[in-house]
Amino acid sequence: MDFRFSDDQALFAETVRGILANECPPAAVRTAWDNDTGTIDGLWSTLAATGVVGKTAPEDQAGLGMGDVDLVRIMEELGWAACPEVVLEHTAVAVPLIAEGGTVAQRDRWLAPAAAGDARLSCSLGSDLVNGAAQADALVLRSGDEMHLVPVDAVDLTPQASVDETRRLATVAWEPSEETRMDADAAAIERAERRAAVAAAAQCVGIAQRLLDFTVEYVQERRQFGSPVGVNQAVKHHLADVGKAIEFARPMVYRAGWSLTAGAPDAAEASSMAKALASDAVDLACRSSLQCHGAIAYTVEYDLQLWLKRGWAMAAAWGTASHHRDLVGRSLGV
Amino acid sequence: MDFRFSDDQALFAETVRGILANECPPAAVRTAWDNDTGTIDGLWSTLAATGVVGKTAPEDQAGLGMGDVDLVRIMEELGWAACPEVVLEHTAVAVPLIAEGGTVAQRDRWLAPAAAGDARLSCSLGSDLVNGAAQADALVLRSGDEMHLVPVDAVDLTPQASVDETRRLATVAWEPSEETRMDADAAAIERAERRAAVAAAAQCVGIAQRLLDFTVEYVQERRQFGSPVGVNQAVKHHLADVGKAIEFARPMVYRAGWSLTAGAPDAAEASSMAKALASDAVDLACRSSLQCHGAIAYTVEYDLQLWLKRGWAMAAAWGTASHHRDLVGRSLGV
Amino acid sequence: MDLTFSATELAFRDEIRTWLRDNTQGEDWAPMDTEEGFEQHRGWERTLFDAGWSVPNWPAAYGGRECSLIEWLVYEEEYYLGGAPGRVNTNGITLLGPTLFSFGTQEQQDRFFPKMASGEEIWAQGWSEPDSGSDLASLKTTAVRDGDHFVVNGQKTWCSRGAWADWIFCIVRTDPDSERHRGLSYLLVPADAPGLTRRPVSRLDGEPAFAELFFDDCRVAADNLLGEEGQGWGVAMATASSERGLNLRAPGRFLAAATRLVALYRSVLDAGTVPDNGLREQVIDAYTDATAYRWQVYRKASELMHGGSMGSEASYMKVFWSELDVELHATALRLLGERGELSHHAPLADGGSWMTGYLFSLSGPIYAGTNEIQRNIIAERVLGLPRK
Amino acid sequence: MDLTFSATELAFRDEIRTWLRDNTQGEDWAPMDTEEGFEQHRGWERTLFDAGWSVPNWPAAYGGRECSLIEWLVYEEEYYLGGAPGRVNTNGITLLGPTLFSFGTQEQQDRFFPKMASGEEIWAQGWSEPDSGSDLASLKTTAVRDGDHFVVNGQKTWCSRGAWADWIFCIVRTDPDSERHRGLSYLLVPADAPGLTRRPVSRLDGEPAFAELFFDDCRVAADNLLGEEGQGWGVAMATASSERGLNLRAPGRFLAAATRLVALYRSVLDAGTVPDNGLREQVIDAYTDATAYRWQVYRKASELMHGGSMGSEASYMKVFWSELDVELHATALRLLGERGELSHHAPLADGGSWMTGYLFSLSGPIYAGTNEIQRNIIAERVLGLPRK
Repeated sequence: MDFRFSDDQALFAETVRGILANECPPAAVRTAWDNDTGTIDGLWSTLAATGVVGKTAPEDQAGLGMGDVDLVRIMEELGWAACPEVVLEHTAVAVPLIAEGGTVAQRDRWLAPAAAGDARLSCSLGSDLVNGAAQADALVLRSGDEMHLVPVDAVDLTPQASVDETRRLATVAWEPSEETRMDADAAAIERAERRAAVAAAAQCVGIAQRLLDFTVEYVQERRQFGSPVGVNQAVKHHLADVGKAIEFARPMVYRAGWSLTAGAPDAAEASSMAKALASDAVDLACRSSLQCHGAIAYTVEYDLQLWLKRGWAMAAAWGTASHHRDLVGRSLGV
Repeated sequence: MDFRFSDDQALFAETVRGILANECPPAAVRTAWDNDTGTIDGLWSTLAATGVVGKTAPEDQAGLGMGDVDLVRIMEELGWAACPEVVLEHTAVAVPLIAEGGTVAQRDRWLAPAAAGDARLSCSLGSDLVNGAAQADALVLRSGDEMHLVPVDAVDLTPQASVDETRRLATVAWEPSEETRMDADAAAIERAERRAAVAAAAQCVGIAQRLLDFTVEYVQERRQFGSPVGVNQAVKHHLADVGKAIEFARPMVYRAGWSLTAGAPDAAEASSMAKALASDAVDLACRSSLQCHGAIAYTVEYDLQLWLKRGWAMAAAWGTASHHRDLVGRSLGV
Repeated sequence: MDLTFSATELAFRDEIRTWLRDNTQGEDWAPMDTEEGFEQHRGWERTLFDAGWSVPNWPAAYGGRECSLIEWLVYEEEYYLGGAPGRVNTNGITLLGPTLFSFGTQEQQDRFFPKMASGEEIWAQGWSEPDSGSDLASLKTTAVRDGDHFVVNGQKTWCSRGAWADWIFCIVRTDPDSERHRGLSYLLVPADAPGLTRRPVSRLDGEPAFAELFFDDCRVAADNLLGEEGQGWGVAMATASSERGLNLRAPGRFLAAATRLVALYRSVLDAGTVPDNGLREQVIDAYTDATAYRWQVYRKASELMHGGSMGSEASYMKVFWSELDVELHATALRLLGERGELSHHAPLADGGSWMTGYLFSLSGPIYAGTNEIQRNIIAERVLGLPRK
Repeated sequence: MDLTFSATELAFRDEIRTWLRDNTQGEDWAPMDTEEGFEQHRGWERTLFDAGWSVPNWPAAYGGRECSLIEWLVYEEEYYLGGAPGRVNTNGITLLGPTLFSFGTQEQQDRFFPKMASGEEIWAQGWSEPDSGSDLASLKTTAVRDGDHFVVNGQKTWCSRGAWADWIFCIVRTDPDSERHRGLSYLLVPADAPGLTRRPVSRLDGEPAFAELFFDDCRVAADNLLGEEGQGWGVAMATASSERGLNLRAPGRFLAAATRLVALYRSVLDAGTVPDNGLREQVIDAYTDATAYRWQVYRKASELMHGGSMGSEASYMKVFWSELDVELHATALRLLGERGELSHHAPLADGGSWMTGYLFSLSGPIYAGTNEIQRNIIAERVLGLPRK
């Protein structure tokens, strides 16, 4: 039993953090709010070149062949930076599902380009809403008990605005066919659901941490009544509670990532616990960081809103806390 | 629409407060913890002489013929003083139910003595536990859809210790018979349940208020780090939240009492809302008053415990907040 | 205690209910804080005014019908349950209005009230400054007397509805050497005053609902001083604790929202998408709290109508309604699951977005004194805890 | 990261599990804080000690088996899941123990550890005074050097297990002219020292679990000073933040309680008495939080085993486990409905009362530094917010 990340895992996360500091500062995230794609110019390529995009693809398909435990720290960093690229949908969900449950033709067609970042994938495992669908080359979609891999030119998209305008959601009209059908069985689909939950939970933890960092800095600087706002015990306790929520969501996320990769028996329960705790943590972080800022944060001009809105979106995406608590309850037999 | 109590109602409550200040101080409540009866010597007689005990009995049976709206302020005072007498069971529940649903023989036998305080009644509307059963002359008990009025010498009692040792609970073994059966129909039983909920809610509000009063006084006096404990914003906010919970439970309790007396269509919903809010208020008051006191309140020597334990008991008695929320949900159709 | 509505109160309820039913059909309402929506809502103010429903509790001379406080609460309940649009002149009618009644001269009242009631003049509040939020008394905008004018210099911010309002009620420092609460005055400033520049600022929902105001030797007639020069703090505080002010916010809005929430829960339940946990309780809690708020407000109104007053206890009200509103909307988002993130621009959101309502609700615990400050007030002034 | 238990760890788990199964059958346990229960639990300490399970993480020389921190966590999980009785010498083993390892002389360690491990000497903590609770540094009990003894005068209170303990570890003021954190010393006091009088004080559950200690020219040998004279504050703070101290409370207790809560929910559900709202979510939350606490503790233990340290972050742990414990028991009471008020003396409570557990849990947010103080520590020392 050793809960520490390996040096390789830690180093990779540091590398991603450095890339995002350069290529995904708040001003760049704002370009993704306003442009046609919801993405930052060049960032996808950089992430592909670094190995982030292809991290989960099989090694014989130009990938790094890694698992969820290798992704969690990266996902945290993507959340911390409010990175708008569809790494979650592509790397954490679509690629592993194709690797595991794609037909031979689908694997041959998509895995190598996806690993290299030349093809971009998005997916839904049951939700009405697909993020970044219009920018993807193909979509992994669900039809009842089946999964399908559908080129984007074979679907009709209706844009659905998110509170977070970098999230280019759409509802998708499409026809399942023998050609699009994947071999993924129920177990593979369930594993994909868990992967999505853990990756989303890790992003929530990163977003929550950034909201906390942002707010700690603000309340140290902002003065009212002759003192920094942060001297008030109410502010201290709000932020201590945010810190606590993050502090206890994080190891649960790591455990869930490890359990998925290791195929441990608690993988389902742990991934739902992780998303429930992480959704709640980011929800609390949103509310408390806004409250501790006051009116300044209630505008689109102030950068906090980029994380607030990402936070609200990711708290809901891939299952709300309520949904995942329900799954935990089922696994407990209640 | 006028939400103010009448002068008579207000005066009566003040009178009761005065009586309790004299005859039910903490030292007297402690005697009820330790003695055989769980009651305070002479207090029942005083309350009977003042008209509290017979307040709800019909005027032709030596009572005052009043309704729930006349009781709520009195119940608050009983809670505030941690009065251990079974006024709730006797006056708020048993007497009105006998008046409404007793046979002629039962009414003739019991109402006048009960109104005068010469007979003491307790009751259960479905709970396993009857408070003050051993000290009662007769018990109103439920058997399926029927209510029965049973002389206490016809039942077997098994004492069940409450966290509040003035509450002498017992489980009751007894045989329903034609002789004990009352005429009360389902609607009468339901009204009794609402009366019990509102009276218990009013007691909860009174208990919560006392816990708050007690704690406000303590944190003004207790000094740590060179200042009164009450200067800490965390203490301020704990107690502000207790005050808020009481402030918004109280008018709901009053409304519910009025609706029961007036037969208003919201009587069922309002009484369950009242008990849910009041149970939550007293529960919060218990927790926050203990926390703001610290270790001193964690002993039986310090008087706060008398209200803490009454508070925990009354939060549960006559329906927990969860139970009453469920009833509210049913009336909302959810 | 008699909680029966009187025949007069019931007739009043019927009248407003009928009028609303007949006058709120069919129109699509643009968001109030867009240029188009602002003018559309101004028109609705006029419609209300013409029917005598803009300011029902005001004197008849200013377009009201002198209804009682209880009737005003009935009006608000009907207004929100009827789904009528938001009031673009709320800041004028409910914040400035009571203050103008208390402190305004006859001339000022005659000048401002009719146009406030009809929507001809929409008001915004200019109190906060970049460095003066919770700590309002630290404000720096100055107004120096120059003959029959004041010359105003400084900057105001978070001025709700300030982008298109016609008038702004401001607190300014008329004694430049004064500190804190002293030397402040309450000044009514026309939005077209020379030297006043406005910059719209987009709220969290993207609508330009705020403005920043820049005063650069802006000249304002001295007639527009409300109350005595140098007494502005007292005038401002009267606004904040007025019985008809923000703190006695009518329960109608929350009851209407709670009713919508119950309907949402039922529809989600029917669709089979709601997990069997916590959410039912949260829906019940929201409805219960809205009901408790309702009776609390009627209780306070009864006391106020019979000589009572509400001082610091108003802070209980503000904390309660604002947190109820946040919880209620948060529950709706949980019920919506993955659709919860949709903005009102999304076709699936069906034109009305709970997320937009949630964003709006989140301003409640911040404005008009943060809830942290309200809880301090409760502890210190209601419960009597020591300040230091 | 490798969260597989090693073969050694698994063998360790099997060994303690088997031993507990074979040694915890059939005995009825009186409450620990009664005279009878205290001695019964002392006997259990001896049973553990004889089998090498009293202090498994200690050196073999003192009766331990030098297990790793991870193994100690495994031990604690098995201990609580196996339903073994509470440890009457916890204050000695987990609070004084680590401090004695850090600051004790070889003679002191040899003198005290074996009897602490075997239960021959049960320890209590004598820190708080009537006027010094949260503000421990204001304590007034003095200890004046007189040759090879200290003469102690003053009063201690809230001394858990103090009524029957054999030894008490105290903080006293050895420099009578000193103030606050200076001039304090850490002194080990035998309960039978002349001039020490004990008065049992009943805890909220009615058991005499506390004592007040009155020192009246009480003479204590100077050999019993732990650490340097005048350095008592530093020694005491080391106790509080020790990695094996109270703040790294093992998750076993909460996992066991959460498992019991899930079973209670199922039984209540089967009986059809649980309303279909909030309670299921609360049960799930309790189990989830206990699990999250588990992994957090394993994570911290991994860091500590590899050179990491835990300073102020320990406050996160204390706030989390103590509030989890309160919520978990409060949920159980809600599930029990009207039976929730029963004490463990009630036949219907079936020998074990959730109310008793609730009362116990309520001490968690108070002792060892209130949770308000822990949150201040988190904000100021972990997050870096300004103190003033």
